[in-house]
Amino acid sequence: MSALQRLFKFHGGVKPAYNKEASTGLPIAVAPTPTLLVIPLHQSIGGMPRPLVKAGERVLKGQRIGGADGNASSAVHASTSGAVVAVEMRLMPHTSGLSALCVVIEPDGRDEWIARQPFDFRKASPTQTRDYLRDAGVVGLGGAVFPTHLKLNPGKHGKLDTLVLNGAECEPFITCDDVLMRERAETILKGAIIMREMLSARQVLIGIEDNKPEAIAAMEIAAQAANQAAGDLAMQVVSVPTRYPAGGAKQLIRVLTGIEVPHGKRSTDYGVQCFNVGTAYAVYEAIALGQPLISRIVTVAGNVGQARNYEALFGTPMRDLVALCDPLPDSDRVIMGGPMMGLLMPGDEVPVVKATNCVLVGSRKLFPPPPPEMPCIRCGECAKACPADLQPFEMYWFSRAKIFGKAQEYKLFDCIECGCCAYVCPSHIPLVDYYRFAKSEIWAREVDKEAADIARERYEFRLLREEREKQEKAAKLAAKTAAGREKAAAAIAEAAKPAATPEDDTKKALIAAALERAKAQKEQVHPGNVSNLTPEQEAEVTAIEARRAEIREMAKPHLRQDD
Amino acid sequence: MLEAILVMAFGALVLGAALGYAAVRFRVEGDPLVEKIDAILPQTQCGQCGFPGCKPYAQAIAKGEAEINQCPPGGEEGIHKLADLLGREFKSLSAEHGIEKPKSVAVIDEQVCIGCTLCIQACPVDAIVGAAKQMHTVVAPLCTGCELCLPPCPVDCISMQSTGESVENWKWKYPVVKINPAQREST
Amino acid sequence: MTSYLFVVLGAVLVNNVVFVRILGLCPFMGVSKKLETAVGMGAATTFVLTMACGASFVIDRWLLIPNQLEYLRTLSFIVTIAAIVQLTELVIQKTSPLLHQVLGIYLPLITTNCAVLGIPLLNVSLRHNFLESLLFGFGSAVGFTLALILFAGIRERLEAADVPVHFRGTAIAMITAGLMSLAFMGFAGLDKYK
Amino acid sequence: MNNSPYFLKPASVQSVMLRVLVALLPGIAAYVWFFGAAILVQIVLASVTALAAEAVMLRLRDKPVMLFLSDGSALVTAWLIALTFPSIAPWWLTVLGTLLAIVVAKHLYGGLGQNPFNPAMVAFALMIVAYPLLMSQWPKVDATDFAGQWEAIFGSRQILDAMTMATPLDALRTVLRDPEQRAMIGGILGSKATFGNVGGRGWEWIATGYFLGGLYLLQQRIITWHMPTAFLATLFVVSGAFALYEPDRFAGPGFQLFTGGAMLAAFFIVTDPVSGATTPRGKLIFAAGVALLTWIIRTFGAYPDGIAFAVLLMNIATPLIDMYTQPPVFGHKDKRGDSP
Repeated sequence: MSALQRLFKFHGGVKPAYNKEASTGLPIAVAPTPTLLVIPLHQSIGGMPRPLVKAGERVLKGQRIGGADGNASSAVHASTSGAVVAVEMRLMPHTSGLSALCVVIEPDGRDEWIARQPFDFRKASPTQTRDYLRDAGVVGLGGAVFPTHLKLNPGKHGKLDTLVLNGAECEPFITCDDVLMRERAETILKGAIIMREMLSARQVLIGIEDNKPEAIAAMEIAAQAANQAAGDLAMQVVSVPTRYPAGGAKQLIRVLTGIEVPHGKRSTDYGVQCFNVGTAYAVYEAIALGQPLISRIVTVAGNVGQARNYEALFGTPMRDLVALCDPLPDSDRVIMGGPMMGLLMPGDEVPVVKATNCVLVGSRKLFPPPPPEMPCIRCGECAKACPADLQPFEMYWFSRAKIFGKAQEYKLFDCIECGCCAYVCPSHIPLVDYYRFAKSEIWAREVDKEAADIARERYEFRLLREEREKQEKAAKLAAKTAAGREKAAAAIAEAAKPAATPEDDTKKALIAAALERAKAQKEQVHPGNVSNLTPEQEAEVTAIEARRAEIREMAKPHLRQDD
Repeated sequence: MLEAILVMAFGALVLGAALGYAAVRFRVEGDPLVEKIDAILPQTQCGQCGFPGCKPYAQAIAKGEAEINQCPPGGEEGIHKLADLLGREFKSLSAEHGIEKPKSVAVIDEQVCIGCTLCIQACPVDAIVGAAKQMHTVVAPLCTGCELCLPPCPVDCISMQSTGESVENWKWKYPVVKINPAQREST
Repeated sequence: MTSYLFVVLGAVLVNNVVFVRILGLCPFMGVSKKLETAVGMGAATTFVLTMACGASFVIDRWLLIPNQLEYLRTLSFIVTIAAIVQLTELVIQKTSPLLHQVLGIYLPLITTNCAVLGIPLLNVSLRHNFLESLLFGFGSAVGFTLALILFAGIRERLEAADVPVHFRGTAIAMITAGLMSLAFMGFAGLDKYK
Repeated sequence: MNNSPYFLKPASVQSVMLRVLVALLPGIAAYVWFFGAAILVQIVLASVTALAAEAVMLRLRDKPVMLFLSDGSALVTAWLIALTFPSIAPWWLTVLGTLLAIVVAKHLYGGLGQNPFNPAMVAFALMIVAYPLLMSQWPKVDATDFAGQWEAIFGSRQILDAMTMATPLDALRTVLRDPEQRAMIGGILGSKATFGNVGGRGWEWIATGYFLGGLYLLQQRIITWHMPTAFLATLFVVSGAFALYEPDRFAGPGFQLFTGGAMLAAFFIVTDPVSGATTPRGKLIFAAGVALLTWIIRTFGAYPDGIAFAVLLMNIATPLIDMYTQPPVFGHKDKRGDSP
């Protein structure tokens, strides 16, 4: 089946030591529930979900604890039943070492599910299905955690040619997709069938690197069964050459279909969409079983005695997973992800999240500190290795000098940060660090620019308003003086002519009424938000008012001085 | 001699006529450059440059009446951009106009505020809300950090607080070249 | 025909106005920080210089020489060039205000650009005919533009180089210009090949 | 602690530079065989000067001296200078050239990787412009008397006439410049005493040595095929075409490729990644440009070998070549890519 498929090549790539065997020897194990789960609310690309629970509440397994903030966001769920201890800032699994809002749950050990209801997506509209997946918290599990419901949209043509399932998993050490495919191939394909229907895709290509023969075999058997059941040949397992980063979505699409999806463009516009095999699995669980995404397979590897894949609940501290694998005594760091793109964790207490495909334990021996950075000699090794056909040394040249415009001209934002360039660099330059730096600086500038545009608009509006107010004031003043003159004239006329005409009377009455109204209005000005106050608040308000009066007294001499 | 004068006079006449015609024919209205300069300025409207806002400063630069290094909020980078746009030499920030500070927003101590509205009048971008004798508050996302509200406040209840780092706005740092002593010795 | 080609090529490469004749250095150093401005300045100079060569030839041959007024040559050339520069400035201001702003002071400076005065004077001393004068002016201006663009390319890259503090900016630009001049010396002798 | 990637391919600038030096050895061996050991003296002179200048400059610029000194780049520059200068040039000429190369052409621009001009070629061009006579006193082939050569380098220059002779390129140029002798060019080129079989006796073997070293560099993937191929092919085609057109006036491709510094240039000089073009198409254009200019200057110009000037001229154009030959980025390769 796979022999029929014509394969394409992507430029560049590297072949680092794969180190995958260590963690594929044992089947997937279920990691024990920890004593405390710390579940960050922001686990996917897009808006930060709103917390839906408060400290002290009891939650059930699978209960939504974070609601999606708008459509470009994804919900978060309790991984087990228990009591919410706190909703507070906790250290995030992020290189910055910063904290963000997390729901801390103390499991009660009963692991009690919410009522699970399969979702009949065939009866629901596509939008309803997508909303359901959003609220089930299904996101891409390859590491980028892009909300899946946003990608399950066939786009403007209403149908797709190819649905790509990504089982290439090219990063060294990581085997979570490999073992998932070996052990749960059938379920993955059931998820793929749902995705295929939602996307009206003609065929499903399952790309697997040829260093995973067991996974290929398992997936082929399952694909044959699925094809037989459906009576077509839509599912094809394709073995792709092992070369990092063959598992990059764009690179895999290129290898399987020859299509290059440019940066910033939707792949559906090119008739193709790509999902990780783990995501297909999660889609099946959400739709067919009614289980939101609360756990994932995590590879624990690196400087450990027994590397293995665990099915871990989100919120489990990485430290607990590492402890299951006999970490060697010289371990000095925890990395989330693989050695090429993984993020250095600020500590081992950070929780497993949806993006955690691997917990990699490092040591000075395993990942020695890089030799000192030497000057770039423009040898072009990085350009040869770049899978995005970039000129990394030019991007580095200008990023280093902080000439960001030029770096962007060399298509900095097409860089996928795969690390190939830094891996091959004979000068040991941390190239990717320079790109990350340049990218975040450019983003920050864009944010600043937007803020500046808003500020300019508001400033110009204020000038306009001041101008208008000045004019209005002038007009009012003119009207007032005119009215005053009239009044004076009227008074003179009155004095001269005691018998007032009825017209004058009405006029006078009108003016009096207006004055009365104005007076009443003036008296009516009082604080707007003081109704419905609790007694304590009222007391506070009086206290503040008293203090203000005091300050006003104190301020008076200063004000006078200022005058 | 007379010939020489005649020739030169003739030449001057012809050329003068041509130039005069061209001056009428190719007259330019407005100045698109101001917009370009204004787009670089940070729009804090703080007036530290000595002009009553970013636009007037932009106009002054375009006319050549102001230096490009008078904008502290724009910082060194802003000066570089202006120098690039105008083809002028880079100058470091002029000290008399202020120093570059980290971005901050004004925060009103609501316990102390007496509701005098003076800050509201001072704010160039209407980022302070409140009414007379009401507590005022700063709409933080709109605040440009211009500090113009600080001096008018009679009770000094406004302070500038730097906007902290969060996971959303965290930036990757510039890679630092570290050469530790061990490596220095071993090579 | 070949001799006209030699006039142009000689003016562009062998006797490059900047690198070999060392003329027009002020705009060469001043307007070569960015590629776009270099192209703009080159185009403006090419126009001015070609026009100036044509006009000065006409003035010299039909106004000055018949009246034995050769001693007014420099003066009348300067006046002509000034007028052409003014004209160019007005046109650029209308058609490309940004280029006008960027060229800034250098545009009027074309007037006093020694290249622009030097080339018409060289035309006279080399006894070029009208077509040769035009081609010589054009070739020199193309050589000037070439120098400006090449120099701008290097300077854009140098901007990001870790040049020692004392040599940043104009200092390293002068050294670079010197080395470029050295490279152009390789063309020496080409125009004398028979 | 560093960020990803956490492990690197074992490669270093030092090993690249060392392999370049190794690749120069066959050429140097042939040099010694035919022209005596003077070249070794020059290599030592240039190396010592280069290392000293590099160390001083690194110290002045406050960089880690030992670390950067050990990258080997100064040695490569020094060896190239020694190999392009006449082997019996006075010692101060080599020292001065090397100093200028390291200090002016390299460190004033920020050191390794930042120099827009090839330092060795800057040295050669500066010296040949300043001391044209000294720079064209080449040793006689097979005159390998080391004592005499030592004397020429460090002592009096009296005995020089006996030991020097014009290089094949020089001889050719003298002939070409004289319209009367030009008719006899075929015969002159055929004289085996001066011109050997292909590119000049001795010279052709040195060129072969460089060629072998170049193949080693290709095999080691230190250089790509683009530059040498484009350089040699262009030189071959241009000289071949003119030699066919007027064989009495223009030397053929065999001579052009195997004489002077052509082979050294093809594999070691134009391939300098720092000052040369870096994109695949840019490399082709760059090397072809150097070859074309070399041929023009050799044939019509005032200097015997035009390689240094040709390289510098193309160095000037390098930023623009690179800018306009950027390979298309992933997803931007065709019209469809940009507008689906």
